[in-house]
Amino acid sequence: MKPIYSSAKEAVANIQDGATLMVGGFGLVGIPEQLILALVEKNVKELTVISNNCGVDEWGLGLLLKNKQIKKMIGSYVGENKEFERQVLSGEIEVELTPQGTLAEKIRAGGAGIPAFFTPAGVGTIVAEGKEIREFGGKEYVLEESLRADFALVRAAKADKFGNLIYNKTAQNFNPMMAAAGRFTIAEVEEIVETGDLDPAMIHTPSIYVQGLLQADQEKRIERLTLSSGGSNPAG
Amino acid sequence: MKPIYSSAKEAVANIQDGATLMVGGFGLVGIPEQLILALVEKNVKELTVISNNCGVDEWGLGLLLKNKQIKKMIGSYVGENKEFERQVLSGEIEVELTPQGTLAEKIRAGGAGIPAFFTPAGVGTIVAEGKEIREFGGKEYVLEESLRADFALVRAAKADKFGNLIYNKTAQNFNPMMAAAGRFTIAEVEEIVETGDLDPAMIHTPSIYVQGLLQADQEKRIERLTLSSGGSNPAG
Amino acid sequence: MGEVNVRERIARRAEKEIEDGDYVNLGIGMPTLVANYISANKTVVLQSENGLLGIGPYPTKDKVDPDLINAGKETVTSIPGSAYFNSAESFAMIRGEHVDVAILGGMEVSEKGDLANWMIPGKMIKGMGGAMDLVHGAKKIIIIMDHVAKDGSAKIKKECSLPLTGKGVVHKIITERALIDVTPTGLELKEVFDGFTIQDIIDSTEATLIVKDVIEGVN
Amino acid sequence: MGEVNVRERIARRAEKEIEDGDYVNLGIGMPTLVANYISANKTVVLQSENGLLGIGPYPTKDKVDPDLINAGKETVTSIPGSAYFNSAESFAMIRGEHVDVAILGGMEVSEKGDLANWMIPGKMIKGMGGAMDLVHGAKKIIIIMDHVAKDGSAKIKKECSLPLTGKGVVHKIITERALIDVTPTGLELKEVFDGFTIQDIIDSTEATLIVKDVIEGVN
Repeated sequence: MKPIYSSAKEAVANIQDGATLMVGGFGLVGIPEQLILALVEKNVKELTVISNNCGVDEWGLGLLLKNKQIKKMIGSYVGENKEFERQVLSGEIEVELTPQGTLAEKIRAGGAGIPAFFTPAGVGTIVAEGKEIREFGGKEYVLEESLRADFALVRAAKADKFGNLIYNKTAQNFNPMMAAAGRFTIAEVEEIVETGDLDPAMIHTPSIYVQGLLQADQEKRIERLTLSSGGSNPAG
Repeated sequence: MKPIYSSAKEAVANIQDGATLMVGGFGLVGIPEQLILALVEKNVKELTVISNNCGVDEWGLGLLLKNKQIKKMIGSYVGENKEFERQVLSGEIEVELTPQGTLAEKIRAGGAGIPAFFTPAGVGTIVAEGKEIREFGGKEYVLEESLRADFALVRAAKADKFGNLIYNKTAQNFNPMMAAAGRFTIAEVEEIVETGDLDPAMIHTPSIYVQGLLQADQEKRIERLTLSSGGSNPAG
Repeated sequence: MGEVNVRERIARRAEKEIEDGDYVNLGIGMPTLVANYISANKTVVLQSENGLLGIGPYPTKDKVDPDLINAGKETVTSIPGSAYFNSAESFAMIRGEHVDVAILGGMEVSEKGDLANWMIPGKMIKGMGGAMDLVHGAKKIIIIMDHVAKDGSAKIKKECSLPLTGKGVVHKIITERALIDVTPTGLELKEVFDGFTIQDIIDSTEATLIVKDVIEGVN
Repeated sequence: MGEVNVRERIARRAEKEIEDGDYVNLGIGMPTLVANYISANKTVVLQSENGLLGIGPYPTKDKVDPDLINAGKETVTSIPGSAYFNSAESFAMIRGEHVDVAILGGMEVSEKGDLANWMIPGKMIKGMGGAMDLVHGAKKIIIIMDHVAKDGSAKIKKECSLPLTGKGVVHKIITERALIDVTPTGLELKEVFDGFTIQDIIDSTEATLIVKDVIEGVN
């Protein structure tokens, strides 16, 4: 029922210069790898990107950054990327840093038709500067507005042909809210199954939020491999 | 890890007169049947009840109503109940009617630490009277405040001993948000399984929201039996 | 025209507003009947605000699950490709403009597209249920109702006299007599159904109607 | 006292603030180490703000799943009874005061419990991640950090000089030298650790300390 693209190139064909994109993932986990590569290939410019992080220097959104395709980045933590630092310091990129929970809720609100909400995060800090502060029950909250995007690029483990999605473990992260907040949502999935093969009680993203599907293998690069024995970190 | 009560009576032992309760369910589907019966038995009074509906005359919250235990009802539709009508007309019960989506979102916000949000539902109607109206993107929205409760009584199909919950089909409805918004959440479940027996990717209500468990068989009364052949309704 | 024919005509005409691939919410009562007339050539997914995307037919006796109902509290089934979710997610779906079409019943509609369909002063107030959310969410809001009240008085009025469900929310009105679009300049009569004349519609409608390109004799 | 011992002492003392049955969020860096010292007598469920309740140990090589990481982006496992969810749900959990304890790192804490732990002016701003949400959500916010900066200057100050993460949010400070409670009347010195005197703590703390019932020689 939903278009299944034959290539990542075809999937991103309608994304033009100046578009606002939401891109799923936390770190490198749950990022739509192949759609990002296709955007690099397409060399679409002046993008506003809403994503928790901005990839690393050689993978994920870091590739768009390196190729100078991002005009503005909205995220919560962008510290894994030297090129990002260079572009910020040289004024080549505009950055809007948002507390992670506020970012998640702004996106959730966008998809849910809630234009604004009050949250405690950021009250009394530079995040709340210029924003309305109001007291409820003796505690101060800041008014935050919702986010939507022209396109949401998400990654899931499985989709059926209706477009229902199921995510793997912590690869869920921002993907479900972005699927809902994108005006046109493209899901890059590891496997497309027949409609009816997924348990309706176990759907993470109902098909109504998905406008197109791409089946693609995933590299799933690991940012910090930590092992319980022989690993570099003492925890565990 | 979570207390498993030996009876519904024990489960509701700490609920006192004047408490605010959230009670899951849509119509008679997904209601915590045995916990409601135990509240009738306990004859706790002056309750504020937050629930989408108020049962029918002989089942669900209708039983609390009949027993005059409810001081105030917050819901979206209370039309299935003659005793409700009588108590409203005689001024015995206070009613706050809220659009269903606003009710769901007020409860979700309560559990999520969001004290207030803007929504379009009710703008220009009596629902918005006395409330703040604000324009975002050329459309008007009304400010609605969140709801919390002293206790949430929910019903699920399965729980593990940690308190993770899985609901059956449309018996999910208001239960997950209420589980989060209740300061003390009691889950009435059809089956309690060992910790580790539920797929962590398929949990509807994570254990952090649940404070106590009751295993109980369910009558699951049907409000409107409609069948595809021989039924009273032409649809299907 | 008998009651059944009236309802069938309205439901059949409303069905034509649904496109292949649409996600649709059908209100309780007459709107539910529209499901019976959905063309086999269209894939249409019905949303139920109590937490189901993909309502199926009513169940046979052996398939009844008390935990599976629609927003009208009727036992139903679900189709392959359906999904269950909670009420907050369901109304996020509705409020966030993801549902393509909502077909709802109406008591009164005004010239500006105001809708009244939830309470009659002096009668017991049962509640608005999901109606106030639905009218703000779906991309296209279609009101289906009898053209006039039982006493013959107009239901399509200059201003609603009943308490509103939503202000300026209706896109289209379908009755057993006509199809009327709500436009920025007012109500535009688009179709007059077989058995009625343009004048009949004007006479039975209190609101001013724009009459430009009307298709008559629609069946 | 070596770096490892300092970190271990702080982590061990912080662990004592966690009760059986608690849901706990451990920040990135030193707080993550607390997990290593959780008593076998306690059932503690660790929350990771990227969408996991029930973090397990780091995986052995054959158990690595690239899709399973903690908020520090390290590969982890999950325990029986764990649950995965999306980021909005994760922060609903945090913001809604469901997490019992959050243990976070700090750069500066003020007399009123203000916390600065996310940016140093003049240096590249990497972002606050989930810290600003966490400090408003958990029922108990414990800051663990070195008592003084590398240049010997105080980190527990009258007012924070760095940009704040949250205002009036800290409940308890644990360093390698002392445990300090944030109370409505000010910072109260509760414990002085082995190797330090009350005077040492007062001297290395810019903020005024309330000294009433102090336990000394804690190890």
